[in-house]
Amino acid sequence: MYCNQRPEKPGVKKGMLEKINNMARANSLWVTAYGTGCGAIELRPLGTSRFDMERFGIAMRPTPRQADVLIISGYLATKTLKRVIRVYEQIQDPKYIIALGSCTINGGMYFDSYNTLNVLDKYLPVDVYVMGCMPRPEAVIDGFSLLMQKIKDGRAQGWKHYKENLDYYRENQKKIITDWDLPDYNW
Amino acid sequence: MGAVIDPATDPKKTTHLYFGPQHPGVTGNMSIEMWFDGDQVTKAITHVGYLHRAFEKLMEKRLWIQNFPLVCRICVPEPDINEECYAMAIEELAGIEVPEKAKWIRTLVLELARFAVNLMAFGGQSGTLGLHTAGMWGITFRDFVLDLFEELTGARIYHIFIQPGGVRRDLPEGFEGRVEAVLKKIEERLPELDRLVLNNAIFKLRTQGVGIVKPEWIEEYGLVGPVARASGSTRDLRKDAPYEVYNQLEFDVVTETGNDIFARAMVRRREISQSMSLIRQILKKMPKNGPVATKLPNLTTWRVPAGEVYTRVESSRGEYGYYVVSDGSLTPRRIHVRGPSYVHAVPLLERMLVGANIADVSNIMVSLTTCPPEIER
Amino acid sequence: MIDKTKKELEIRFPLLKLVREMHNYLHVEVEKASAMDAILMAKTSLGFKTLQLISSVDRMEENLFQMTWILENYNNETTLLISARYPRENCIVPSLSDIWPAASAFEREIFEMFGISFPGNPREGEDFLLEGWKDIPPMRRDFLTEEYSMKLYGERQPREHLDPRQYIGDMVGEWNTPMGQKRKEEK
Amino acid sequence: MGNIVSIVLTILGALSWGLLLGGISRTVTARIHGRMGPRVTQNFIDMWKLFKKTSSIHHGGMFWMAPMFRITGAICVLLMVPLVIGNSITYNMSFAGDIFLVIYIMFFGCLGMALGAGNSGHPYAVIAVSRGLAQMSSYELSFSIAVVAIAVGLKTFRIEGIVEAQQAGILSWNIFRFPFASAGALIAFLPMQMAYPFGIVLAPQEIPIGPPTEYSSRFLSFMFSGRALFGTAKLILFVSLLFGGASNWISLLVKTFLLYMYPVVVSSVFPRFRTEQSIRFLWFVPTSLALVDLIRVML
Repeated sequence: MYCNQRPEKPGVKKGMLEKINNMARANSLWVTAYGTGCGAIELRPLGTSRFDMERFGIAMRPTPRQADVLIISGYLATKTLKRVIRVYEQIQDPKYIIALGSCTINGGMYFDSYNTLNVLDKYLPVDVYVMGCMPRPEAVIDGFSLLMQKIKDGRAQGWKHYKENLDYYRENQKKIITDWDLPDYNW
Repeated sequence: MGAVIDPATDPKKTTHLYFGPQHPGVTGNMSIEMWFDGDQVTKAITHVGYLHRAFEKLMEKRLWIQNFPLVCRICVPEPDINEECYAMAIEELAGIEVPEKAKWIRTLVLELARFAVNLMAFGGQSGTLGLHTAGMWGITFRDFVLDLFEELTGARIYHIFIQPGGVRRDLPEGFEGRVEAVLKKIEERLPELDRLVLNNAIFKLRTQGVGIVKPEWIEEYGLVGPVARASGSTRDLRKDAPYEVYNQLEFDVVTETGNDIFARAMVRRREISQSMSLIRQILKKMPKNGPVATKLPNLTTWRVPAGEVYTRVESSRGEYGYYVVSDGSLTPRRIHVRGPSYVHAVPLLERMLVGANIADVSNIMVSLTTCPPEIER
Repeated sequence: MIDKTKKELEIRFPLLKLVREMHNYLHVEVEKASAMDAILMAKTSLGFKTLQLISSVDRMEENLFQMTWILENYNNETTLLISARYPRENCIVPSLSDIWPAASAFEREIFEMFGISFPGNPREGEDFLLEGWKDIPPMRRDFLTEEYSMKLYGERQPREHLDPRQYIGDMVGEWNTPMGQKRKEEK
Repeated sequence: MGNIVSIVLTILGALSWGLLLGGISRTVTARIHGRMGPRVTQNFIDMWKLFKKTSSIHHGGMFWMAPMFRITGAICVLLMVPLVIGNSITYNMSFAGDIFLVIYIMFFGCLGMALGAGNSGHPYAVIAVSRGLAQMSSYELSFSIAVVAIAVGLKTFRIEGIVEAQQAGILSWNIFRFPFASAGALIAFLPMQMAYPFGIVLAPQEIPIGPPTEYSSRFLSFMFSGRALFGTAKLILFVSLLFGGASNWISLLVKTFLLYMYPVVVSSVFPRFRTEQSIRFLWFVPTSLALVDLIRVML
């Protein structure tokens, strides 16, 4: 319950009610307005008249506390990773991560850079990857619809996975963030 | 005697606040650390580096031509400036001549990019004050220009269209007509945007007399672009040190003397009209036939002659510079990028924010149209 | 219009070396002892009142750092580049931050990237682009970014197919991580 | 017994109407932007989703109470105002108080919310609370003067009495009988609904996003339902005060709908004031407008 304890392992919920809940979750995705990389430039057209993500119930929220989805839009520098972990842990469950762009998949063109991660999967649980450099707004919408489908089927369980394998993720995170000064359990 | 406490950061009298990096009012991924006395900022420190991708290091590892996909990613909203600047440096070092038609196409691409960015920035200025309607319209208009880019270069954002000695391909058939159609469509809607933003009493109230850039700061800090031109400077590299075919086009440098955010928005608005006229002139005067690229040597073994050069191009945010050092090997020795945001977002912003109201922080920041990736590269 | 500048500099600094000259562009190299004099002279008597950039080049083979100050005259649009070479070990270069406020940020970056120290800069040593960096300064030629990246972020998995669609389709997120294994099983 | 049923129905009906109006307003805003906009039922889905999210944020009891204060205030206002005239089941508790009690309860709801949000310890929430209270005291002034002008003019403080006095036809509506006071009250309605240019409390680009910045999941859903209820209550109050009340259900829905669209449309074409600009405007313009009518009535 409190934010300075190790997270409990969440139970598995099933049944009719959970299905309705999942339908509601899938149709109301609130995104943290945090442009972590260059993919953020294509998130702006996504809100305007041609693509209009609001008709799918996707809206931007200015604070992570009220959001469900964190979009990692491109490469992550180690300095940003620290902030992203903090933002991700502030989002309340259930929460999802969409990773945009080739550089989150395998480092992309920055594979030999000393300051960008290569495989985001080691540090945060990614639910949907969208490929491309940079992904077009249509591709981002496609990613969203994939995420919606996963939520409806109850398969978007990255947040549970993160809690269950917290030690694994923490170890990897601490390996590259040399001046780790975040609280270990922060929700 | 205890330690001396700076009155600007005295914890008993000031509030310590962080703006960003997760903050909707901050342009891009950067943060400002501030101390407030009531509503007023007493001290501000900008933190950058969240987007540091080590471009300059990576470019030393790659072939000269392989760097084109890297340089265009230095500035996300306006990538063509980087390609142009880098190509100009290589041409200067290697002594490559650019064919006449390629120069015209390059100018067209640069002007279209400036047009798109100014549309977004002009709308974004009111978006940061809560007038989302104008911001939405601005980005929608920009989308039409991105369609043109897609047809011409095959990509919406990162074009990789300019290469040393020319451009990648000629204009497609009937492209002029489609550019004209887009310009016409946007021109019809622009008066509405003007009425919404520039005639808006509250927009004027929020922007006039706020975020003053004093004219004497221009030389002291090295301010460029719309920020300098809104404070009475008449400096525009397209006029003062013309590159490509800007000396064959007719235009006047846009200047305002308001020094404030409203003057900067006004400069951007007038540059939108200027870009439209320039694009029309380019399409009219452009030679119909001719080569669009010179033949380059085998690119995998291409050694650019040793030398050092600093090339400059006027972007929508101001002067963009590339300092390129070659030692005659397969890869560059050193490339240093000087983006206009470097000075605007770090020393200037830290100075401008002191004394500002908390409500005006993001307002001031957006009026400088800082682009964090070009600070940290 | 650059001739006058060149002449005056040559009178004052006879050891000056001309690097490149164009009609509104001059690049000179001076002795390291007279670099500050040349910059101050350009500012006070030649009208180059603006500092555009401070850059440095690592010439590892010659055991030198080349510093370049790029100055600009806003009145007649001329650029002046002044270079000087400094020994590579414990490199110390005078700071310009009390003359130009913008110099402070450039010098902080160079300190971080090359390890060149600028005594007199009041904000030297503050984090600029990197955070918690413990290795040798990354822009030095002897810092190997690819090895560093491999060591810290793990190897990038090799490409098995040449068709990008198949490659991405197979590879997206199926890494050797708990989340990646789960994705593989789901398929 | 019948009374309790009607109270429950009133609250549920007001909540759904408030949420539906919110959904419609999102669509209207989107159409002004040139977009399609979300479904009209989007707000219900959002509420359901928020209600089923977990929350592990802990800032003490006061923090948890804040949305409750809001809802309590909203329900009290709702029950004090007669919904449809002549329809005795919708009178609920309106025999119990007068217009001043309603104004007091409205203030109380916001105050409780401010106390709770200020307890969250987030600096942005604290800044927003101080902004909001400063603005609230300025618009409450002009609203109260307008209400006093109307009440003195009609010689009654009872809401029923004010509504009954307007039944003689469209020209007997208070908006025509007291045009200046009505204008003052309608300007004060914009900051009440947090519409731009007075939206300084929930300013996402300045203090993201004000008091609810730390609230999530269930608390946020309570907060949103509180806002929807409060919005409906205010609409009904304004319809009763200025627009002749509602003689049947359809006129109630139409009048509240039209009144709701007024801040939505104004919001789309104005940026925000700064705090002191907003307060200066509210102290000066609507207050003097309302005073004109008050002096006229007193003379």
